[in-house]
Amino acid sequence: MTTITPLISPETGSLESDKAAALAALESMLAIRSFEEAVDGLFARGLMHGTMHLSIGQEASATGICAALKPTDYITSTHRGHGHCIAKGADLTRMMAELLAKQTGYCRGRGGSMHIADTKTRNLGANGIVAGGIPIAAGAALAQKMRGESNVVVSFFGDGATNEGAFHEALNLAAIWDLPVIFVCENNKYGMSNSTELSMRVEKISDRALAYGMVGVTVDGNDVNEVYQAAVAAVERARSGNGPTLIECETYRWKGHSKSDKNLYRTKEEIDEWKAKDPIVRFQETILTSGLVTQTEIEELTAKVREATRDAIKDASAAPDSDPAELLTSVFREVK
Amino acid sequence: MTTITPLISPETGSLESDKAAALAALESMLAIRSFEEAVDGLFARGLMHGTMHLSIGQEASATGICAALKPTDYITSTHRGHGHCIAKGADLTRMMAELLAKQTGYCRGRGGSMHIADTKTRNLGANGIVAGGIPIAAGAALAQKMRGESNVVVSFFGDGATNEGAFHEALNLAAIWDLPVIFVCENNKYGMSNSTELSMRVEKISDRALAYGMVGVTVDGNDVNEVYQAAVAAVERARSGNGPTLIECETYRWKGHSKSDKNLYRTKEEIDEWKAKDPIVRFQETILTSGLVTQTEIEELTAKVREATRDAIKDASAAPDSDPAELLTSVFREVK
Amino acid sequence: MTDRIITYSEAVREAISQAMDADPNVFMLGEDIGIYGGAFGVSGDLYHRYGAERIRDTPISELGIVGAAVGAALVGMRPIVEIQFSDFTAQAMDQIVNQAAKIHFMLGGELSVPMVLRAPSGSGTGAAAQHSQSLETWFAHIPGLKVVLPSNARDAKGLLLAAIDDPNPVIVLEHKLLYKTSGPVPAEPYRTPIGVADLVREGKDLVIVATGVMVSRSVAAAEQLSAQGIEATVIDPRTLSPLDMTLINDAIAATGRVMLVQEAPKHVGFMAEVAARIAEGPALYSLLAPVKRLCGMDIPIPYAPQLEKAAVPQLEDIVAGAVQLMREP
Amino acid sequence: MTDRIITYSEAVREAISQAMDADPNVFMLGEDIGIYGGAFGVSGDLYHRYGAERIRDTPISELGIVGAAVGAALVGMRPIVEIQFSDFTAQAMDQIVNQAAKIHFMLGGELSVPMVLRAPSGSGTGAAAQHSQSLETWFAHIPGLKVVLPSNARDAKGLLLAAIDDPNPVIVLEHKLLYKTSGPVPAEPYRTPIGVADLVREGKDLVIVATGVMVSRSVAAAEQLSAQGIEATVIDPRTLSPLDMTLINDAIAATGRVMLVQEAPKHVGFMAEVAARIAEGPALYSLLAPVKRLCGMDIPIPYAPQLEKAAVPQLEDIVAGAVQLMREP
Ligand SMILES: Cc1ncc(C[n+]2csc(CCOP(=O)(O)OP(=O)(O)O)c2C)c(N)n1
Ligand SMILES: Cc1ncc(C[n+]2csc(CCOP(=O)(O)OP(=O)(O)O)c2C)c(N)n1
Ligand SMILES: [Mg+2]
Ligand SMILES: [Mg+2]
Repeated sequence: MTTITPLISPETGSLESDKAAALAALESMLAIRSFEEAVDGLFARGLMHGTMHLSIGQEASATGICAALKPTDYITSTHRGHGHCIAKGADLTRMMAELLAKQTGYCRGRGGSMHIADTKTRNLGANGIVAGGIPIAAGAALAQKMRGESNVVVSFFGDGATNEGAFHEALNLAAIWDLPVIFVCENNKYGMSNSTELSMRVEKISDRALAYGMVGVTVDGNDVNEVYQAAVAAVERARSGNGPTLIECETYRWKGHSKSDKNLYRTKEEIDEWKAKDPIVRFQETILTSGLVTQTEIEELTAKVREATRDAIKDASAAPDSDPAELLTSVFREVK
Repeated sequence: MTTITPLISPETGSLESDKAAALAALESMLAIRSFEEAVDGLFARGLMHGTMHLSIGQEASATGICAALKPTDYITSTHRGHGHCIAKGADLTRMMAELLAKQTGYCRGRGGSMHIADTKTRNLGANGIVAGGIPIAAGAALAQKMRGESNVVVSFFGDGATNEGAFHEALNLAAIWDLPVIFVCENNKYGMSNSTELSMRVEKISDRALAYGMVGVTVDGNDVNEVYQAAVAAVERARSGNGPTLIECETYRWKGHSKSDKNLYRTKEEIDEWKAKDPIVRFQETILTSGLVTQTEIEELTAKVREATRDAIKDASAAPDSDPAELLTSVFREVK
Repeated sequence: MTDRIITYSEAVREAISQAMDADPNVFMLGEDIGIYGGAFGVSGDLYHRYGAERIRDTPISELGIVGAAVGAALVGMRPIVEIQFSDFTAQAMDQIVNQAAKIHFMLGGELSVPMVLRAPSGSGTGAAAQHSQSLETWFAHIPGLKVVLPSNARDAKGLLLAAIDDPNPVIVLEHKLLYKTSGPVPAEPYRTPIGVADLVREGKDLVIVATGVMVSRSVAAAEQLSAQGIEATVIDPRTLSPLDMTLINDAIAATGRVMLVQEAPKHVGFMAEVAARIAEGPALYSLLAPVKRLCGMDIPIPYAPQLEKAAVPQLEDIVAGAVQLMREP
Repeated sequence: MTDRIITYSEAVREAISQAMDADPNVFMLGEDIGIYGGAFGVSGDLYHRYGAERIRDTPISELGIVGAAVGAALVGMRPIVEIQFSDFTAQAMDQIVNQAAKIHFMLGGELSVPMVLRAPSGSGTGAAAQHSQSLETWFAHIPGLKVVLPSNARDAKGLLLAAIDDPNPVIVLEHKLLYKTSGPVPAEPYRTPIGVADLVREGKDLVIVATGVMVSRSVAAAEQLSAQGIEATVIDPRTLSPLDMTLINDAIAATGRVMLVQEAPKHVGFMAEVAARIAEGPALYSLLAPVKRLCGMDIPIPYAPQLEKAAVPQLEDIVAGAVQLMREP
């Protein structure tokens, strides 16, 4: 088991003014980066199977949002879900084991990257279907409301997902029923190769909230504290029964869409421009400059997550492969 | 064959200041009313089969929109489609024959009320699927654009349809591709029993256009001239390559949703209030008061459409029943 | 158990109400199920008894509401979704097939989706091609879904209670023409096990396997056949997935002749599976005549009453089919 | 005709390009088919050759784009929709099934929908349960749709050109694992008729009927079986709807043994129809052994490579199945 320090929602209301919270947020972002760089490497060396969607460059949105959540709050995630999973507190070893198709993986090797779920941290699962998790999140939120629970549900999805009918229907249901759900659109400018300029005619994706009478906000998705603060407001709205929020996080993925992407649809300049807005570097600079943390502390954290990643790979690799003999189990849950 | 006088789009820009146009619009509304009252009667007397969705009370939207169209423009329609069909110029006899399950009906008795299409008047068809015609309209409009045709496409649908994913996806496609299509939402306050207050949280359905960067307008759907003028503006926008428009026509259906409706979800007062806003009576009063038409002319028109309806029933009833022996034809179109 | 004669609709409603009384996690969602009482009147007065929270009227958003049911089920609720006509499951196939059916397996057994999706199926009401389909084949083919087709009031209640108890997604296709039919139904809650076929009638000459509305039609045909000296066994699989072949195989062994009757179009339909299971043995060896399928025509359902009737097997077709089968080979 | 060895992908692309050259009404729409060249590289350079209007990149909106294709087809265009993975047809089922399939019939023959929907199908790439299904059964069961599964480069071109010519909606399910396989393909445009099966290999001992990627796998198995003295006929139906049983029936008459191989889960799958047609005769009378189906397991497709392989028939399973069938009864 390899987990990182749980995220903290500080009383100060800012990740930039509470040391423990800042360090936890940084650790989360570093862990996501480190885990995904490792995955990228394993893939390149032919040690990993299937396909993989990396969120390198987008670490601030997963982290900023999850920092505003309680452990009992739920999330639904996407094909690009490693970050959400880690930020919600998943075990890196079980994640890595899943990607390596091991019996000890989150899905016993049946799901792979696109289907990791973690009941313990209330991650209801990544999803291979664009927008597939959005109605599911609305339903989980409906359940919270019907049961009088104070939990909220966060649904992560991309810009491309907002063109699917599932997005529309789910947001409408959440709006009319005042569901405690937060719709988080990670707008990384592209749905695979299709730019938001080509795929929609709105200035901001948060404007789509207008069609549901819902609050919509757009934040700098590479500023973890700005994301966090928008999430706190949305969580507060949701928990107090005032319904859903659509948060648009403007961000960028550094890597191709998946393993087979030749990046023909965007320029090197654009990629470089966004790399210069690295959410991790920015946050480090902010909290270093303000004196909240020291360079040594950052170096220690960096070393810590690297080691955690190495441990995850080592432990996962040593685990048994998933077993074909079990294939007929868990097709259905046993009827009691 | 029983057709009514084709609608006219007057140079004056108003249905209230051109006599021929006013009379044609009135004839259209009267014909819709008369046809549907006849259908209601046939149904009540057990002479008609299946189910039926009547648009009595909504005649102004079908008529006002179609008055702004050329014969070569297309429409897609809905389960509540008799009005659209008549306003676009269909043959009442073939319509009635279809409802009476006759071989001479528009669909050879295979489609019934929910599937009447009329290639001659470019009505691409009613649709039993809520929102089913909306993406189809976008596609027909795409074809016009790709071929450099100047035709526009109108898609009629109800308030309830705007909660379907199909609405969302179709409007988005139309917006990004600047398609020559006009989305006409006949907001009659209910999708079956579900009121717009319960099914959505927007003030006006036309606000949903904001999610697509599209122009949206709301008009008094019981004012045929106001509908017409909004349609003229939208058609002009579409034909000149400036893209789609969402027009919301606020109106009301007097009858139940379909034959089995007990009207439990709305009050008699509400129904009466809307009956007082009868689009036909209002238009008649306007054009009578202004002196554009005489009482005698209105009475003549009323008699004319009643006779047309009677003829349609008589001729349709005399036609042969649709023939089971033909069932295996036209499942596929012959490959040439 | 006290049996009353109640309608199929009432039986469904009673099952829902007993499940709601027993478990606060059970709730219903769907279009016009509230004050309207359901397009086919199935939810009836439940809205007045349980309120708008638990008998939850939804906008026209099949994909959204099935998705919401999946989400609610994942966190422990027991949603019952009503889709107004089974044809509109087409709108929700992603959530049914790519989500509900696969989540338990795909997540290695981590979560499950105890959801029931009920929908009226079939033709006979003059509603034409988009409101009259029999789509059970789609669902039966998808691993991870259970599929039941109750053919009478008793099973409508028992199978639905079993479906609500089931920790997996269960598709319950009710037949429109059956809603107003009546039969004896115990008042107490009871479960009709999912995956067990029903021997509806016994006869020595041939076996008729039928589903949905074709079951009672086949029984009626069997009565007429009996008058002609032909005694038919009638078997209702009740559950299409998982499918219980035991009764069917035994009955074929006893009679040597089998006719498979379904309303859905023949081509690649559910009864093809039954025929295939027979052809794979052991029943194959007892056949005295080829397997006979009597199915809906491979056409969309037409509107006109005489066309609609011609499109799917009627009583006289079943009788004629059986007589012909008795003459083979 | 000049045959070149080109890939299945290239063959598909060539068909599209020849159809586009011949008819300005032909155009393509789908996700990432433009500058990206398609998720599986099928559209490749077409975007550069025909431009953004005719190789039309769409937002992620399967229902919307299939609906747009239906609408364009209704007014005389010849759209070819690419759905990125056939699993996402679930999103568009309403437009495929309730609209495209039924319009011609439902409107009494008034309008038709000359649309082609292409989608990559099947497992083998480690993409797991939501990206690996074989859903041909859904479409084959729906009257009004034609369904083709090209199993090699030559048919990929010929069937697609026939599909584009066809005035009806045609679903073309291409197999992901075949895209990079090569074979001889004539350079000129040609049509492989829809509804005609292909005799891929002749042998006197048993018949293997296979679809999609199972065709080449069955031929490879037949080679191995030949080394063991067993000679198999291999038949590829190519078109699932309408289905041509002539070759299959004849081959069964000649050999008495038949094995049906598909990747899709067995239960209520396409091969059940083939088995049912056999059980309905005349082939039934020639059977020396029960019909054998060798199909995908009735489970979602798992991610891990060894699990994914175990879930669907492999070369050695086909060989073993044939050997076993030769020993029956
Ligand atoms: C319903 C569906 N359509 C298409 C795809 C293929 N696909 C996977 S990810 C993706 C792009 C998604 O874009 P976006 O929502 O912006 O998320 P991002 O990948 O940028 O994180 C596409 C088209 C899919 N998985 N599901
Ligand atoms: C996809 C789908 N869902 C549900 C239905 C059942 N249904 C038919 S009409 C209707 C109400 C439609 O409301 P609206 O769009 O406002 O049109 P109106 O009937 O008011 O004209 C419903 C729920 C359907 N035909 N199709
Ligand atoms: Mg994106
Ligand atoms: Mg309405």
